[in-house]
Amino acid sequence: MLYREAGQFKATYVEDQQIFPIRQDRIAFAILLAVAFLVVPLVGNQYWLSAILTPFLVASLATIGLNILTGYAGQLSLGTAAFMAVGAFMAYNFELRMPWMPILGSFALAGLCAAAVGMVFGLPSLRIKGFYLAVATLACQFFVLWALQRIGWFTNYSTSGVITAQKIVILGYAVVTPASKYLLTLSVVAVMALLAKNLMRSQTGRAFMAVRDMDVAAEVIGIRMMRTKLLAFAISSFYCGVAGALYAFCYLGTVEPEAFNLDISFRILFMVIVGGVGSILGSFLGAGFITLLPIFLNLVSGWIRHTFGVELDHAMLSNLELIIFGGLIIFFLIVEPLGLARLWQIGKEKLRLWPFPH
Amino acid sequence: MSGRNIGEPILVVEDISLSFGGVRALQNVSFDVREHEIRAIIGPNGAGKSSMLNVVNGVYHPQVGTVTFKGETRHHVDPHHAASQGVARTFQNIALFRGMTVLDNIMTGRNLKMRTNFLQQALWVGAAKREEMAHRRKVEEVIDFLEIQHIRKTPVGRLPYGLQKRVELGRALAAEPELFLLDEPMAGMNTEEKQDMCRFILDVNDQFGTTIVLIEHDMGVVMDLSDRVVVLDYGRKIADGKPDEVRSDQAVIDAYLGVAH
Amino acid sequence: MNWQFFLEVLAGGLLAGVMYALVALGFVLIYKASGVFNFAQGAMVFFAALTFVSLVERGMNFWIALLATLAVMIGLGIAIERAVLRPLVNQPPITLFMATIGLTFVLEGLSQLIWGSQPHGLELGIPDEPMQWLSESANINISQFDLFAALVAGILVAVLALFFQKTRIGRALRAVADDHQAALAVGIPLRQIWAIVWAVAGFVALVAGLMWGARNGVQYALTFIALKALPVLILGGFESVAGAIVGGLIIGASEKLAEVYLGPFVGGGLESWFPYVLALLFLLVRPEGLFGEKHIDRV
Amino acid sequence: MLKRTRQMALGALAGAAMLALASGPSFAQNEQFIPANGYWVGPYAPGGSGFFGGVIDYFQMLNTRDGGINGVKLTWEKCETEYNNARGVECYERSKKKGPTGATVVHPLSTGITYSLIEKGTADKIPLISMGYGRTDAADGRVFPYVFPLITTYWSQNTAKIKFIGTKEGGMDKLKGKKIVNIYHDSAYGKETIPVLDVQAKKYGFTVTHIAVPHPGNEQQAQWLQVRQIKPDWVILRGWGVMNPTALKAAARAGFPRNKIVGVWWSGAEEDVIPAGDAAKGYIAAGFNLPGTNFPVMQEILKQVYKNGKGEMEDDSRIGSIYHTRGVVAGIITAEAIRTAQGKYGKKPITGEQMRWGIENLNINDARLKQLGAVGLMQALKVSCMDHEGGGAVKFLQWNGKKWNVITDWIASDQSIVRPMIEQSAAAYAKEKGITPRDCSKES
Repeated sequence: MLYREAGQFKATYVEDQQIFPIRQDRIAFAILLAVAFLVVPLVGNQYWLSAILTPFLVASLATIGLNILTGYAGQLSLGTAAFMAVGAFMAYNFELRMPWMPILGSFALAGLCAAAVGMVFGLPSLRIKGFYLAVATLACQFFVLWALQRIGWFTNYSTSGVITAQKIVILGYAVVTPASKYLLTLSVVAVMALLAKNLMRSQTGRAFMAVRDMDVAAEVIGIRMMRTKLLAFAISSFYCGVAGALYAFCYLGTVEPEAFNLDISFRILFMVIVGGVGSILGSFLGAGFITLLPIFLNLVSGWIRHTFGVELDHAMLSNLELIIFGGLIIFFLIVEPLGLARLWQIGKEKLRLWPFPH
Repeated sequence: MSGRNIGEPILVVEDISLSFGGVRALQNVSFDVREHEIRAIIGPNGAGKSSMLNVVNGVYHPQVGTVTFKGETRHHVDPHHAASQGVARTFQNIALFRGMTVLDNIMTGRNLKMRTNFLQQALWVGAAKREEMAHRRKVEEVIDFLEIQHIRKTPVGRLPYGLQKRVELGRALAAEPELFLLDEPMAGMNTEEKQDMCRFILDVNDQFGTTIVLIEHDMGVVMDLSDRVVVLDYGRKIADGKPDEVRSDQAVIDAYLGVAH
Repeated sequence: MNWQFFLEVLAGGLLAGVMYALVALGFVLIYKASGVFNFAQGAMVFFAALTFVSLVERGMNFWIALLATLAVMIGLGIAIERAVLRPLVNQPPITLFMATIGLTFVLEGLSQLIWGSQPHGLELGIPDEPMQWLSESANINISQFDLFAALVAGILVAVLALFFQKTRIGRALRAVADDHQAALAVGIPLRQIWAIVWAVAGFVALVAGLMWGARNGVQYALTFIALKALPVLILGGFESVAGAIVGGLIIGASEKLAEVYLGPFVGGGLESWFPYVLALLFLLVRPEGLFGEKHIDRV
Repeated sequence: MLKRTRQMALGALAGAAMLALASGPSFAQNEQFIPANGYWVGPYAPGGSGFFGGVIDYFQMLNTRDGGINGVKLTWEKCETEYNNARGVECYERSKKKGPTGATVVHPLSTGITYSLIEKGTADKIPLISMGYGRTDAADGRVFPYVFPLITTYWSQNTAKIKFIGTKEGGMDKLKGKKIVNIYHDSAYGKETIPVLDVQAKKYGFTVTHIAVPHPGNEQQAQWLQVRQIKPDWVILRGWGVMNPTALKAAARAGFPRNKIVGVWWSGAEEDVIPAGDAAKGYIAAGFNLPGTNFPVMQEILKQVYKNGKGEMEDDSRIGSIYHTRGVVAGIITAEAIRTAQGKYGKKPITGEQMRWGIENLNINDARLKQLGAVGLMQALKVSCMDHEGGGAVKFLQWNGKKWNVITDWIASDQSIVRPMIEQSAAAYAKEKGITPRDCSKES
């Protein structure tokens, strides 16, 4: 009964075009943010902060990036991890070669480098569509990793191609504990998610969706195809690049190019699809689902073992986990092709009517 | 007819020939459209009517011929350029952005009038927000005009056909075009919907003085609405003139009755 | 320049291309008939080869094991149609594509769950060694096995061509490939057709699995050979059997030539991306692929 | 109908999640917890399942026969990393607080995961043992107090390999003018030995050509055609997973003799040669552990563990395989280090920090090897603050189509080459990370 919008009238277009037009949503979101920023760092243990929440946030950011490109602008890409790799290695190089550079500056510049790479590999999208484009983006995936391995400058001539992220210092404060790394990641992700949301609800976002839904019509109403597609690649890659930098600096610490292999690209794509194509909220839901599912399955099998005392064969369990993971993805695609974001929306609509469903 | 004051030719197409592979879609077609007039293009299926519109706003590029719009002559028109010059368009098989709401669809019609860049839009403050709201106001006028207030926030994919046609009209109108190309705006509509659509077209022409080029199959509608008519058959122009002149033209009658060439 | 060596690289590349084409064929079949970009093809190859080799190792006769595996692959095709494709009919292609990635996980888990994750050797009785007379007379090394693989690929394409041209099911398949709606309208049972196509793709996967398994052993990494087939697909077109073969030959030959002649200048290892970039550049010139039809956007 | 299924499925998921998160396994107080973070699925599953199979079999044997180590029972828990860095970090974080004293020591069993854990382990005071993989310069214990690339590093084995080739050629001076090709997996792991090979090439006057094989390495026609053109005297194989059998097959196709190919130990297990069939006959690989079930310790495992049906290896033929005995060696080292630490800190569960001391002061001499029943299975090992490697020698094995035959005695590494490189590299790392190296003379 609490979830009602009755009596909330929009007097201006500004009010009508808020991200959360319903007051209860605004309150809930404010509480969520407060919990994420204030409560979680205090109560969260190290495992949750550094092994679950931080990677989840990083994945969310990359998912937003891919969602901008694939979900909003309709360009299917399998090269996400390559853009993340560019971000990670360039952030390392900016810190290495310009030690005076504030870390956020390095992240932003690294994102810009990723954006530049994204635009180069986005050029074919002007001619190629659909799966042809998707496979073509694999060229980017493999080429970038190869270049990072081959060109010594990127790894500061480390023989093995491994880089170790520098220590993060912000305004004299060293970000070393899991809680502080989590907070840094959360701040970056929250701000960038907000910017993405704004962008997607204004002209740029509409142009992306127009190109996605019907490119000829978009051109006829004056949307420039090349500019729009390249901008989509650039913005998307920027997000992925920053996500990659966070992955290296706030999560793994030490990375080799192989850490950004095709597997990651697919995982991010999964997050987009499962979360909801063309939805910023869905990006978070999808990232949460795909990040947590294997861990969760793993925990369940551990729990079964300890509760029932049955010694299940680990290899069998691991394989079952794979099967269930794949099966659940198919299951979700079947029951809700529009993803978790759509489920969430349906749930809210139900709640609005509750307890009188008809 | 109040403010309507038919003026000089605003659009002149000259000697257009277009073919796909070996198929000739248009052959040496020429005609003009005067400012503020409603010009109809008619002809049997496959006569090249839609291709003609596609040439005018640059979706297709003819092998031969030129398009002159507002005094500027071009052989190769590109769609973006046409749009920025004030050409708007609806499509035979609705070309709306199905994943977007009615409001967003119509807002895209204003894209050429928006000046803020994507960075300002991402920040959603100052100029970007003011601009968005100003255009929203304009779009609401279009929505009011077309009487589709109730479906503002509905994704267009869920709307019935007739309403989708209306939304597409709205998207084109939002661009405040000088030349409006309508490709079978009434196809598949019932009588009532057709009447509404006729009214909208006349109102647009009347209130905003927009020049209109219209493809339509319903001869009644064509005769009622249009000032002059071009008739195409097998990619050639076979007649051009006032509705009643065209109606009595022997070549037109033959074409419609399917007399062999 | 050493022409003998060049010829050897070229021949080796072309024959490697045949091996890629074998995998690409499975993709093409499914894409042609159902418009699904089946990412699970690599996993199907692995599943087929592992099932076969495990049956043989458990003492089953070679030919009976072959038939049994074929039966399993047909069953798999039908099961996939039931459980995955049918509920997803009319969904956008990307959804189906994602479903096949999910399927990849299921198949990988299932194969290892049933047969374990140990690698196996596979002997088809064709020595994978250079032919003596050619080595001695022209100093060119070409493996008998490669020629055998080329022969198998040739037979496979011929059988598929016959199947498509001469059988009733095959003709129905072609009709479906041309136009799903029209095929439905003339009473072709789409669901059965899809099940059959997936079963045929399973058969192709088995052949590819045997060839690749005999070459590198039957192990999990067989699933990775899908990545070798993808550039072949974009070069040859997703819908063309001939494209898969010709694309395979071009990709195989050019990547070997590039690795051998360009590799030393850039530190090597460019095989990982070279075929993709090559296919990409090609697509920029001809977006519809080698044998694809040009589509005109109608508005 | 569909909706209900959906709701039920979601409800079930949520419920199960609650249960799983609420209840963790409980541990008794007198236990020593060692995480088994490895891989049992995927392309590298033979390595992961074999290695941890050996570790766990040895622990199980100690528990059954001796009731653990000095009365402290050994416990473990498997966590699937899928050989994936992110999953490996997650497993590490999940396992590090388990047991009465947390994770005692971690075997990451992946060079990539080792790299990701170096700083975390150091911060958490949990030692890492990267036995035969990982970061070579971590052998400098002054800079890497918590990292132990035990027994032998990639660089050490590489010098031993050149020595082996030297003896085969009839003396190190005969290496002059010889041609060696280094075929490597194009990854951090594969590239690790390039600099040391270059140094040796200069020292001994042979030429070395490095040829990269892109991941995963299931197609090597081009690489072996290059080999054929270079016509080297020897080929060094630095492969992993499917790259190994593919290399052997491709060598056969290029007509390169297999008995002139020398592989690293990650190219030298049964799983690496069996898929190649006859093409693998004569191939030589380095090993720091030997296969077989005749060692007394293996017999003990068979008697105490497998007789009771508690063995880890489901397939009997894998008992005593290379990966399995490598795991047993890792088990021995881990257990001996715990024993060493107990000698200083008391016969109770020790912490990671104490374990670090235990590993650093580990001394498994020949006498102890005999007591352990592991003579011939592994080499004697003495670790110190300066030297976190400890052994450095390898034996060479040749595949005869059925089994690995030992063809040399332990061949020691050439520390005169390796050590300065290690120290230089470690110093660079220390400088980059702002680490002040420990003074080993002050360690006790």
